[in-house]
Amino acid sequence: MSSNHNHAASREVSKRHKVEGPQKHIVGFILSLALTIIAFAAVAAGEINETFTYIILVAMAVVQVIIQMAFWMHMKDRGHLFPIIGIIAGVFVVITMVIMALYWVWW
Amino acid sequence: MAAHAHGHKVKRYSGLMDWLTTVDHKKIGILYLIAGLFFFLIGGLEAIIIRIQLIKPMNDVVSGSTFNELITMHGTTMIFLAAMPLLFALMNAIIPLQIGARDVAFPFLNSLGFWTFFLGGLLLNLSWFAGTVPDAGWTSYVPLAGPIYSSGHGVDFYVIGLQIAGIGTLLGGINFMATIINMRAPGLTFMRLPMFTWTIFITSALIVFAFPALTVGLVAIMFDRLFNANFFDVANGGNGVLWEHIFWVFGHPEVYILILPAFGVISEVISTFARKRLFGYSSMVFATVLIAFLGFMVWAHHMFTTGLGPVANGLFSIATMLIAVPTGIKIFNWLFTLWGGSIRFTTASMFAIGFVPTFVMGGVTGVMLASAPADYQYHDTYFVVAHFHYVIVGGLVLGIFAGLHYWWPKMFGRMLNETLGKLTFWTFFIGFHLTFFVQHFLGLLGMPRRVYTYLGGQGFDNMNLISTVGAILMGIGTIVFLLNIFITWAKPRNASNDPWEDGRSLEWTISSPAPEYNFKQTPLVRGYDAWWKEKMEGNTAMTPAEPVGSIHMPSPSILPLIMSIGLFVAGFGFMYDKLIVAGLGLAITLGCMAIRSLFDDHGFHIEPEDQDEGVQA
Amino acid sequence: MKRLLPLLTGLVLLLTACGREDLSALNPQGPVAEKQFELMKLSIGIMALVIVVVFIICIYVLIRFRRRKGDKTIPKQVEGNHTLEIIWTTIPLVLLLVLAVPTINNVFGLAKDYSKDKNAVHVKVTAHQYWWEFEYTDYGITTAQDLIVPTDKKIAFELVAADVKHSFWIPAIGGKMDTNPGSTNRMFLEFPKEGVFRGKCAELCGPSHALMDFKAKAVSPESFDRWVAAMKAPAQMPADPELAEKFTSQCLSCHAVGENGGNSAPNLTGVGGRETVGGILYNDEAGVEQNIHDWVIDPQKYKKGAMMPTAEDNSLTPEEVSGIAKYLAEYKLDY
Amino acid sequence: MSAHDHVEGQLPHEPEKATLEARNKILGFWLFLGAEVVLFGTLFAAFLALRHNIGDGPSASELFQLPMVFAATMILLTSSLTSVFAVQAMHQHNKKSMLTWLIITIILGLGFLGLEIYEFTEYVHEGHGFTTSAFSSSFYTLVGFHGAHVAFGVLWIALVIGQVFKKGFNVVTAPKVYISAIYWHFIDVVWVFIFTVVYLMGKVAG
Repeated sequence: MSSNHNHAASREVSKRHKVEGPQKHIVGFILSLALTIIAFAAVAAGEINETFTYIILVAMAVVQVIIQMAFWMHMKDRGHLFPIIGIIAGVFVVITMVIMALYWVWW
Repeated sequence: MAAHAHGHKVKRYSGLMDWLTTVDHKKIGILYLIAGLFFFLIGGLEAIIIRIQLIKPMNDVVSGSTFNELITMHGTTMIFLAAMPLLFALMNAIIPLQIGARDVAFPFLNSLGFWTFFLGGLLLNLSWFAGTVPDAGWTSYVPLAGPIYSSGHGVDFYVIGLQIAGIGTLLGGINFMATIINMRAPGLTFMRLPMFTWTIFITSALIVFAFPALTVGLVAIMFDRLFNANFFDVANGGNGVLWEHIFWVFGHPEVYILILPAFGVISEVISTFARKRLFGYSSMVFATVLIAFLGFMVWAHHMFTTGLGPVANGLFSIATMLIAVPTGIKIFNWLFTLWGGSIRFTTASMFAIGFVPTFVMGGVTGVMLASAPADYQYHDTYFVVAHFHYVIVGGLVLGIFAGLHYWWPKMFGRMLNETLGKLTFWTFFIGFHLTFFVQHFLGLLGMPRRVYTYLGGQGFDNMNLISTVGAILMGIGTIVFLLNIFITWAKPRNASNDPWEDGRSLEWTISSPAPEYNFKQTPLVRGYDAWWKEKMEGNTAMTPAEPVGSIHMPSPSILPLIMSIGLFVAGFGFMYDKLIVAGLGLAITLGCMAIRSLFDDHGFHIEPEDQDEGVQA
Repeated sequence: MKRLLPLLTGLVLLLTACGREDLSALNPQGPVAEKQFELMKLSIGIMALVIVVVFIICIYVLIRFRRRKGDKTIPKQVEGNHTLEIIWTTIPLVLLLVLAVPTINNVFGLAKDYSKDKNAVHVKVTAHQYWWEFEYTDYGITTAQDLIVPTDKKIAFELVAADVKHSFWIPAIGGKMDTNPGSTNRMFLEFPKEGVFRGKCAELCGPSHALMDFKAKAVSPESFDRWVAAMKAPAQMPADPELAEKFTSQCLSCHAVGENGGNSAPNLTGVGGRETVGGILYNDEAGVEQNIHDWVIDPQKYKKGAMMPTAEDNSLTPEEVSGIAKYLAEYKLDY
Repeated sequence: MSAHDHVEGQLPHEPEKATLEARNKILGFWLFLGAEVVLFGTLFAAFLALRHNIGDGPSASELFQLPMVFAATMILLTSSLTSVFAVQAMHQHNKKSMLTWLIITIILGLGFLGLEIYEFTEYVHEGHGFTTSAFSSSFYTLVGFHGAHVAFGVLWIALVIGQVFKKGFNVVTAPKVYISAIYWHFIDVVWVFIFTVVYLMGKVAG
């Protein structure tokens, strides 16, 4: 799709350029869609054990978010060390807080 | 210095307008310094009144309600409006110079950060004039701070003032993280960063990840107070303990936000005046990162008596104690930096050396407090008051004094008077220990904190008197410091590039004060202690990493001030339930954001021929 | 040396004057406070050791390595020393371990739940702005301000707050526990020695937080039983029927004596025998009748923010105030 | 996509990272997102702590309708895809295609907002007002904060579109497109957790 790019830019650019095509994003979209549908279906079915449903839901959400961040937000690209550190640090703080909220309610 | 002519169509201001529109990190640093000192004096005055009220049993200088207002405003002002801005002053004045940068990553945001902080702080302190002052403690525990038990506007001032000031702090944190990551001079790798830059980097990260929690907490309490939400209203399913958690999830990292920069200052000052490389640099970096990391997992040690149960109390006890290890590493590294050195006693180094044992005393009481069962006795007594003043005043404020005396010539081109400086040190230092040492025992003998008075004959009387005397001595020390500023202000600006002669990092390679563009040519860094390394090899200047050329500068802008005023107005609108005013204020702010986005700032250039006259304050 | 002096004076202070027996956490009068005091002594010991080491190194360094005038020599630029760094990482870890073990033991030891224990006395503490309500759930009696406990049993507390957060603290007997609105905290204390101990509120709760004191009075088991019986006995009302009527209409709408009255203000059964009026006016100083009289005239004068109206607002004449003060002062329980 | 109209022939492949200023902005924005993670995390924590305290109001499972949530999810997910297409078009220097995708993104964003407003009014009719209970307060605060982010994003992207029209597509406007797209994805990422934790788990909890 993008290989017919006749720009005078350096070869290096066109090399990296190849990686980016709509296919990748559409794959990401279909994956996200599938994960979302699984999550909704798991709830709509309503037959499954409650704890197990929670696990499915959280797993689907986490996988979907990782896919979106890696592909759509370009986090898998080079030069994203500090963004990754930043997001992980934020997630770390959030996990401690969420554990706090749950622990303190259920204990 | 007056704006000079050049071929670019950029408006440059002078006088007051220059200060209101500046995006120069050095000037913003000075603005932070002035604002920080201003609020420091207000907070100090509140402290003196508190101590005078407690000078003897059943004193009645102020009433219980006024006393609660004083302690609330003293705590809030000192932490958010004095300590943090003074740190931001040092950060702004020094970090870009230490990393060989011409400015911070976001000069506009830097200015915005200052003005939101300042107007937020102003809003908070206007409560004294509005006659309804926040009085639920700086922690604002609900339900006392909720709409039922604080029905006036007092706590609203706290909530909205901190919310606005918090925006500024968050922007500052992001700015300095980005600056340190992206703007380092060539060759200045992370493991060559001066210790002060490292601590500011970590502090900024703590700001970025801790302040949003406060933002949400304040939003929740604001919704409860202004829009009848039920976050903390027990009758409707809310829970007050949630506020405690949210507050301390922010509040504990906040303590490290305050103390880490002081660690950085002390490292720089001790190393300079011992004429010796910082001992165990890499373990210092590691310890800093570890303290920051652990800092997020210990918040519940402020809540041992809340009733979280033995499992939580046990875990948080252990986690808290662990922090003593990296802190201990730092203490011994400082001592061994001094060991074998050639120690010169200047005001800055005396503050730094005084810091070490004082901070150790504050640190060990911290470990004592970490032991939950013993904390059932210490909690919310004067023991805790003594502990955190040892850490914050004995740690942070001594660090700030050390930093100010040390970098004063770099900020203003003048040396502070050493005799007055040493007088400041001794009065402040002795006053400090007098004030707070006895408070440990007051707490153990059964005196709770935040009491506006106490009955006689309980064994509290003498120690409270000693404490008050000490507080007055600290006040005198502060006044001497101000005198020093005024007296030296009249002196000529004659500080050399490296006025202490033993400077080690890049800020000492350029003139004092630094020119507008900091570095005529970006320096090439060849190792840790870049400037010291060059000096030892007999060089008189850094190797430049680029030829002399035209220097790009950001344009000044009044928008940050207007945006902050917008938030200020919106704050009052929300507080007094005039949603139109609130909407107008927010519209001003958002409108300025749009203007900033629409009209790109192309900045201007300082051409090589203009660069030598570009020196300015 | 200058810095060492306050420390030494402090240590001396610690060893000699430990404060009032009925108030100080350094002078424990019960096993809970004793355990906490043990832990304090251990941690103070460890920390004093750390401080001494740091001070010695610090002073030595400052004397030994001060720069002579005009000294231009450059000291050796040491990068670090792994052995030293390992030493000052390990030793603190060991010291912390020494402190951590008893800490964990006591965290769980002091959290033992006696709320189901038949041998314990169960007291439900409700903190109000600015007074303490003590309900003895085993006996169905309620008192205020003076907590009466037997010396032979564990006291299992249930702690709640009626309005804002407070904290229940009797330093000489044991550490504090917060009273949260909307949820119950539990703790236990033991009072092996007879005596009166001072209790305090340790969480900012409003303008009169400083005045929210109470007393814990430990009495012999027999005496405690007599007290319970006296509390359960029918209430004494003022002898003068007019005064009794006034007292019922104006005071018992909030207060209670025995089985009569409301529960939104401190229970007054046997108030004449209490240690203080309002928690802060000591009866052994001005006398209980005078204290009650002063208090009823204008409670706000002594405790700002107290809910009780002045005598005037309560439409009590000076004679009625004196009558009520006399009646209440003489209302003592025999135990 | 095949019709490439190269507006600025001299642009590098990743025009959003051409200048130091732009790289600073992107990094700074990521750090801001790190802070936003904590912001939303705290809101989630508050919601999780209070979600069972429904007082007199309806419970989560009585209230939520999965079809509506599913529709909102699909809209936002698709808008995230269209915004990534916009960035891709930008990397190909295809200004027209980039603008088209951005406009579609905005329209989808508005659709999401409309649905959310409709949803909230429905809830209020069913007795689930902001002040009903701790559950309702924390629900509206969390979901409302997200909605406010969507609204801000719509305004922002509109402003960026206007600038690209006016100033052209260059190294100044490119980072704006890129950053607003990152922001938009982030909103979608937050929504993934909202529909999982708030709606689906609320439905399961009964």
